[in-house]
Amino acid sequence: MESIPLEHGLILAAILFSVGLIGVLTRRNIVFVLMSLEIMLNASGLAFIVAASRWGHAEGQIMFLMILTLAAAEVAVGLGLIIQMFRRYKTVDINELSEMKG
Amino acid sequence: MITTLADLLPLLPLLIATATTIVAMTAIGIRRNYALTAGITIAGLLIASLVAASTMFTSNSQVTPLLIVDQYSLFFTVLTCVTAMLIAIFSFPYLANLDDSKEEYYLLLGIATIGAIVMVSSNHFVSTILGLETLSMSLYGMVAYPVHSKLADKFPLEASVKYLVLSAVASGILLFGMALIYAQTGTLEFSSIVNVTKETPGLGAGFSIVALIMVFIGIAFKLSLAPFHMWTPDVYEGSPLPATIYLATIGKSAMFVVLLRLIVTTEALSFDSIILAISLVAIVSILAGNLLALLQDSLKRILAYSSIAHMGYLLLALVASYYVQGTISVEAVTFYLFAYMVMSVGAFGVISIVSSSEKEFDDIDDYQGLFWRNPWLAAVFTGMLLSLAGIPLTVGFIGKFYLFFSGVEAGLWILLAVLIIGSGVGLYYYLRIVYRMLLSPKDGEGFNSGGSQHIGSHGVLAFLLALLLILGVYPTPLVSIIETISLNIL
Amino acid sequence: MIMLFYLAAAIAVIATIAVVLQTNIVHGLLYLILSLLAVAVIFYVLGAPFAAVLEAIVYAGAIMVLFLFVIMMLNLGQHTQNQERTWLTPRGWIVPSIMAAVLLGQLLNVISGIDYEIEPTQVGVMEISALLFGPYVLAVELASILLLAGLVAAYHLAKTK
Amino acid sequence: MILVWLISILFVGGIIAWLSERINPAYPRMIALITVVLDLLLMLSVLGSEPNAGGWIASVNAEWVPRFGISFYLAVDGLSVLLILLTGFLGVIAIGSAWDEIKERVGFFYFNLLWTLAGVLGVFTALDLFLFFFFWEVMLIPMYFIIAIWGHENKNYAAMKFFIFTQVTGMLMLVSILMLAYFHLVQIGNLSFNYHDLLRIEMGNQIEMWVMLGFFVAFTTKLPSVPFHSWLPDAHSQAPTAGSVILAGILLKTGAYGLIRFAVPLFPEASLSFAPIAMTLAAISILYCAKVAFAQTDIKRLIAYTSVSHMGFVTLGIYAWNEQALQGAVMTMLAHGLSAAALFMLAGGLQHRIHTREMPDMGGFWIKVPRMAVVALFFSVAALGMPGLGNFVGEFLALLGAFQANITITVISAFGLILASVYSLWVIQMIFHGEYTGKKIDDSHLTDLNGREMFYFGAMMVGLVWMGMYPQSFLNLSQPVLVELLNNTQSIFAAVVQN
Amino acid sequence: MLDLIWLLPSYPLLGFLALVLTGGRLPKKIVAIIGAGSVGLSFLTAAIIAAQFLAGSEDYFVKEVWAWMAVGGFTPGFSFYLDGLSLVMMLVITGVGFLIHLYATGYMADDPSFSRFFSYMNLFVAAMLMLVLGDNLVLLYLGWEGVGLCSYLLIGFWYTNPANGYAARKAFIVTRVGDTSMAIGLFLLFAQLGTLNIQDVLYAAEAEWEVGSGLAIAAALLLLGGAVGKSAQLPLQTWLPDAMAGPTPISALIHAATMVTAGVYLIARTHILFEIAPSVQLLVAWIGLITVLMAGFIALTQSDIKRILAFSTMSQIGYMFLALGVGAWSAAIFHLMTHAFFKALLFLASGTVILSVHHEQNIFKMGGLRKKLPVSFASFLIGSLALTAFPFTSGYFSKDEILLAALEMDGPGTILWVGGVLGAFLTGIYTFRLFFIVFFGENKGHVPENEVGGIHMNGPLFLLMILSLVGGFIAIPVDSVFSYGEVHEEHHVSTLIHGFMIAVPLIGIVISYLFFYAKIFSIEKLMSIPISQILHRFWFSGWGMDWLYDRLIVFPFLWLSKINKADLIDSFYAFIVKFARASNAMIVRTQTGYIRWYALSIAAGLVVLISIGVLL
Repeated sequence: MESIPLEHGLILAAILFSVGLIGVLTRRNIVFVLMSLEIMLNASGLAFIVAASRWGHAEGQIMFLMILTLAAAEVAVGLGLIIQMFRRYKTVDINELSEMKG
Repeated sequence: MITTLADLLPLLPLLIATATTIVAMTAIGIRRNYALTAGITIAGLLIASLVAASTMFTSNSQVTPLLIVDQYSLFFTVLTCVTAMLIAIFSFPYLANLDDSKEEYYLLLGIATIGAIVMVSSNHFVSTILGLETLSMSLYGMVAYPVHSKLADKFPLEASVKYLVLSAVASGILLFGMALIYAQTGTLEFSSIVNVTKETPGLGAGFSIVALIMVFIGIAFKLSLAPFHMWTPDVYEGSPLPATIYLATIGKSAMFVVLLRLIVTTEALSFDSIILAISLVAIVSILAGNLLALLQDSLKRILAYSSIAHMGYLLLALVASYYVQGTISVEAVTFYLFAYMVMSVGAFGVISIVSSSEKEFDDIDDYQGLFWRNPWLAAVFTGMLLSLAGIPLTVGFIGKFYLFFSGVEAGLWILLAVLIIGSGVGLYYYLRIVYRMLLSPKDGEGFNSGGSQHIGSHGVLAFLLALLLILGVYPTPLVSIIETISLNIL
Repeated sequence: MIMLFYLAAAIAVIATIAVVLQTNIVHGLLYLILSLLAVAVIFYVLGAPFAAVLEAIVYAGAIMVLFLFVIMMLNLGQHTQNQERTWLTPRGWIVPSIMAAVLLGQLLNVISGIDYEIEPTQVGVMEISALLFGPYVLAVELASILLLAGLVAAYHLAKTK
Repeated sequence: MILVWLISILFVGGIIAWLSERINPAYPRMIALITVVLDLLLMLSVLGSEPNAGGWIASVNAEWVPRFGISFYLAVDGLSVLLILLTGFLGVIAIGSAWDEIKERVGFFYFNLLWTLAGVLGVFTALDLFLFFFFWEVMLIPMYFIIAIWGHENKNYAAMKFFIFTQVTGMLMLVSILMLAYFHLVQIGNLSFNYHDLLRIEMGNQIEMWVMLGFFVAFTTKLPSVPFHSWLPDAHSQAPTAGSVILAGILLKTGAYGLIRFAVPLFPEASLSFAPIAMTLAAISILYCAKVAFAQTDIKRLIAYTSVSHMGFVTLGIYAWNEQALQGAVMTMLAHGLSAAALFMLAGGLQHRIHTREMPDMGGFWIKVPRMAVVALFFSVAALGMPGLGNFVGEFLALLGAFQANITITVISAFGLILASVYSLWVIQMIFHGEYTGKKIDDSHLTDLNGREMFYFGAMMVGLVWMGMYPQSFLNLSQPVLVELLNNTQSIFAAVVQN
Repeated sequence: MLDLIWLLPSYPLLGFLALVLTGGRLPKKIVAIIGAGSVGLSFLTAAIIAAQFLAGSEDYFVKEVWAWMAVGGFTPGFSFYLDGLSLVMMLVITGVGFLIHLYATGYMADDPSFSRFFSYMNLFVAAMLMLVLGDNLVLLYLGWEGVGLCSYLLIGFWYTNPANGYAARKAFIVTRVGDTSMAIGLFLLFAQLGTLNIQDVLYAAEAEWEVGSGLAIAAALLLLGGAVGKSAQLPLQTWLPDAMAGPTPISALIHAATMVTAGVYLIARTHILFEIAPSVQLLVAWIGLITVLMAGFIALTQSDIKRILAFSTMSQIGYMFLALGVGAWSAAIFHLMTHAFFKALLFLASGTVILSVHHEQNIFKMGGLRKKLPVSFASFLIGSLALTAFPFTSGYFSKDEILLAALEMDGPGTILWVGGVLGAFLTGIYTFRLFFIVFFGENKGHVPENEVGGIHMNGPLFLLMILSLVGGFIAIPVDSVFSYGEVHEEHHVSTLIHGFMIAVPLIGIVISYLFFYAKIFSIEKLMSIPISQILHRFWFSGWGMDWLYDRLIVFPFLWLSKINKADLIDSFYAFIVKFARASNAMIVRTQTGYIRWYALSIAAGLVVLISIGVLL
């Protein structure tokens, strides 16, 4: 099996992370924001797997597992909130949630 | 590694907290009873804290790679459990009239406490993340808890969404940073990032620095350090008060313990640029927090902004830990966190006691003339505010003293100067509240904090005030405890 | 094998960018699933088949389906596309993109400095299970607590009163 | 042990006074009076004891926070005793001045009053620097309450300014104290905040200067001295009379006491090289504030600025650092304590009667309130440094000593004597001289001083005349202390001069 | 008996205390008895003490009553020092003082603040006695300030008129300028010589300082500053004319007989210092001379009866300074004494006039009062003659001695003499201008019904008349005080010069007669010349000194006070507050409430921190 440069794996993770960040920063649709967050978390998971493959460890994968868990929980709670939000505001525009400020 | 029963003994407080939650959940499943659920939670947390306190000076063990149960973590376990218990007591009257199912709140509170206990005992990335997310997850729920209530504003929902989204961003950054550290060191345990083992070549100092900074930012968000602080006032304002207290006290202290362990163990401060970054964050936090609070009218927001500044103060001691010999700066952090818990719970507690899920008395105007309408509450509130401002006779002063001392020993003159400026600005808005309470009362609606429901809450306030004053005048007992436990960190 | 890595990487990046740029939410979701699957392939290439499988099943499968459920429930179909277009003004992209570019630049700067080759070794279910039920047993328990918290919170929040 | 009693009596008395309001609103003032008089008697009993070898008349020392080497160490020598007595005396006077004036929330008022006094006593007796700082801050809070609750129209601003000024500079002092303790740790090997221990600390010149500045700024803010004085006019003009009395009579003295006791002895070398600057600041305070005082129309603001001006003589005397100058500073502290307190009481009395402090609205009051006029004249004249009264002794000695240290600055400061006469007489002119019209004020309550007031003013007059005619009875108490301080620094000065 | 010297100031002090403590509740008769009686008792005591002292052989006598303070080497006591000089002063003060008190019991009889008046007067006498009897400069300073205070109180006695208050403050503050100079002088003396006991200072100065040394000059100059302030000499003379705002007995006691001569006393007391500093001594002479002439010219133009007398006082004290300056110490003291007699007489008489014409002080609204006011007329005649040094009146002897001493001085003596004679000429003119306008010619305003007075007012006048006439024959026992360096040889000047000196004032009187009585020369014609108008205006305004000081000192000070009422330094702190508020306003705007904005701040923080971490 040929070797893959470690940096390429990490660079891929960094790119995905950055793209996810752009998504969070630009999208007004809260569902998209949530999806972008998933991208970021996934990128972190990817980074762990890459790092784990550097060491040949299983621990990195366990960490990925945990990330998976928390992503699931977060999505569950997040979607629950989105449902409530849609009920109240009849929109998924995240800018609506700006009543508290100053 | 085989986990034996003996290994579980040090985990007793954690187990009790978990058991409490499960018992409460089961009880809810059988029959919904608000008082019973609350009672179970409070009792469970009390037992957990008692057990933790009793084992505090005997336990010192690493339980699996994930958790370290030493005196330091047990101290914070006690602190966390007690605080959670006090918050549960405050929550009881607050939620009593909520027109929705109220019992799950205590489940969330219990689970959050489990997360916090895990965090304070964590010296491993996995447990850190799990503890942190458990805590956060419950807090999303607690923050948005009254979301169904017709009386409640839309604020809880907004607060919760804000917290969730931003917190997830921060988690992402934190995790990415951890991954980079893992790539560098090859272990998920907290370990020195400076002396990476010889056999496997390191990935360079720059790599370590970026990794550490990303982790720091993830943590800084939870500590609401500037410029990652902006969620704080909105989330505090929108949350029901007990959740705010939870967020402001346990949420902060548990995170700070992690940060402390992480920074000390990874020897992150041996990089100059990390020191610079942390110092910069500290300076910006102190100034921004205090300036933001300056003319604020909402008490929750004032306390939120001030918490930004307080976390900035704490960073000073953290930075100092690199320069000083001995444990003084760790002690400073510990004592200040303790003091901060006492006064924050107290200050928010006063607001909480007069508020309920139907109506929160959050505006500074509501407290005009409190000194004459309700001297007791006003006295407690004044004590807490003065303590936050660091005035003698209060525990906050001793905390400030610790901070100053570690700053002086480390020679952090710029940070000290900023600390002084920040405290000076801080005086203004704390005294502004005090002054309002001293004015003659306005006509109009007052709030009711009497009634049998509130007895517990008043008891808590009395306890906190006593703690505030006694430790402010004679801090020696606590000082010696902290002196002992701080040895565990280094 | 190595080609597979770069191919999957390219797909992942393109699909992810497509998610962010997409105005149709369902399309976006599908792109996201594509991206996740591509990442799963990378996992496999990097010698983490277990993670790859989980990525495909749990992430792309379960979680994304959850998204789809909600999208359907809120009826965010075709008609919101126009709204999306008005929301996504070109100006809104500038600052975040610059920011992300700088961040990426810094990360690349640091990461590309290293010169280290990965020799992917297969770390399979056995090793992971041994760890999970050995030293990391507490992590599993805690993860369950985490999920419990998510469960309670989501239950309480999402229910209709 | 007597020192602990001295302070705790006031603390306890304060609490009792507060609680007693529930029974009868007339009780608090009586309880307060009894407490302070009791305390005064205790203080007098201290006078009877013989000083020990170190010159300390009474002391108590107990461990407090061993982690930091902090102890609960109180001790008094002649200097402290003088200031303690001043505190007790003015405490009684302050209660007297509040007797009729404070009608609202009486219990809490006397509680704050007594606690302020307790804090001040603590400051004057503490010999552990942490304890000193502790009391230093403790006295601020009740004072803040006094201004903020019972103050006048702009009380919020004034109270806030007072608090922030003193608190922020106090933190600078805290940093300096900690520096000292840290140096003790480095040099001796353990932490200590004990005054005697810290006297032995050697620091580099550069550092010593900075550490000294921390103390200096804190003390000169309290004193106050230009440029940290601007809280004082606001605090004074807004405070109730008793607050002004305590503020001007005692609180300002804590700053001067700190300079004598701590700032100079702890940092002799830095103080020596800093003395010209300090004295220049003193001279500026004297002249500048005298000039600003003259421009004021609010009588309390005016008196406040004159206080700054007079306290300039104290700074001048302290940094001249010879026996005459120091004695002058001490005497000025005592005499100004009485005269400024009396003037504030008069101003307060006037405000109580006619509800204004604006002097242009007054005029010709001599005819209406001759006794008050005479009393005002007496204290104005005392303030302008009339020989035969206490202020003269203080200012003359301070200048006499300062002249030996720095001729130019002393000569410039001496012009303060001229400006003092300008504003003092202007006050008399504005209020008591001129034609009485009574047009701009409601004079229905403009009554002359009553017997109780005359008693207080009489006591203060006697005090000032005593100080002016036979100051020796006060000088004798402070003399050994000051000589000791001088001797301790002499050798260091000599070494510096040789280099 | 000498031991009881402390009783001297004690009587008036007790009187003061008694009057103050009773607060005006006593009947006027008792007040008068206490007020005048205490000073009378003092005089009696002084007389007995004087007799004893003169009978004894001691040159001086010291009595310490108690130690005032002892700080380091600084040990002034409450101790009294009696020698020839203080003896003369003490007798003049108590004697003339008593007469004036007596007069005042009548003059002030209708005043509602009778008691207050006498309390101040008594305090003044006590302070003045302290001044002259103090054996150290600090005690002297106590008296010095005390008399200044009483002067202030008495000038502003009628406080309802703000102008009086202004005059009083002006008097106090201007003299305080001098006092401050003197205080600095004391500091200098103590710093250099280690003592402030007058005799010790003099001995030490003589022993340690060389003649003409810088320190001596500085010390003498500083003391001179005090002296010119108190004695209304150039350049601190401006307060004296305004001080006439007080009741007339005050003008007689304080601003003619006693307090204003304190400067002369001070210089005479410390004469050795001035001898060590010859340049300063010469300066004293010049100051005296210039004041003599300036005040003389001013007096020519004034119309207020008391102001004329005030300027003449200034001018006469100028003579005393001249005497001090040329080293004629005893002549100065001699003139001090005779001046006390005749100037007190003139002031008291003017008081009677003023009271009789219902508080009119403008001489041009009087006239022809000779018949109506015989006692005043007589008093004025005698007083004026003494003032102009009419032969064999008291003023003649003293002024004669001064001018002769000046003439005999080396160097600038002749110029000083010429100036002094010119001054005498002016004295003749302005004194009799006043005399003729008031008592002769037609009445132009107020016609008095009858002369005010009784035995307690006229008695003192008669006594003073006698003293003014024969006072010149009193020999003052100051030789032993000034034994050092005093010019003691007999005067030997030619009769021609002597005659000229006698004649000059007489010529002045004649000119005055021609202008104001016989009206042979017309004052109107003289005034129609432009140059004389300008001169008149200039002199009338006191050589524009008030104008000058207003613009140089008073107005700038007021202006500075006004613009800085709000305290410039405070605006710095106000700026901080403003800055904090502005920062708050700015930073609060970052809390927009938008999640994406918040996320952006996190991203920005991330970018910035990482950049810092990587780049540094």
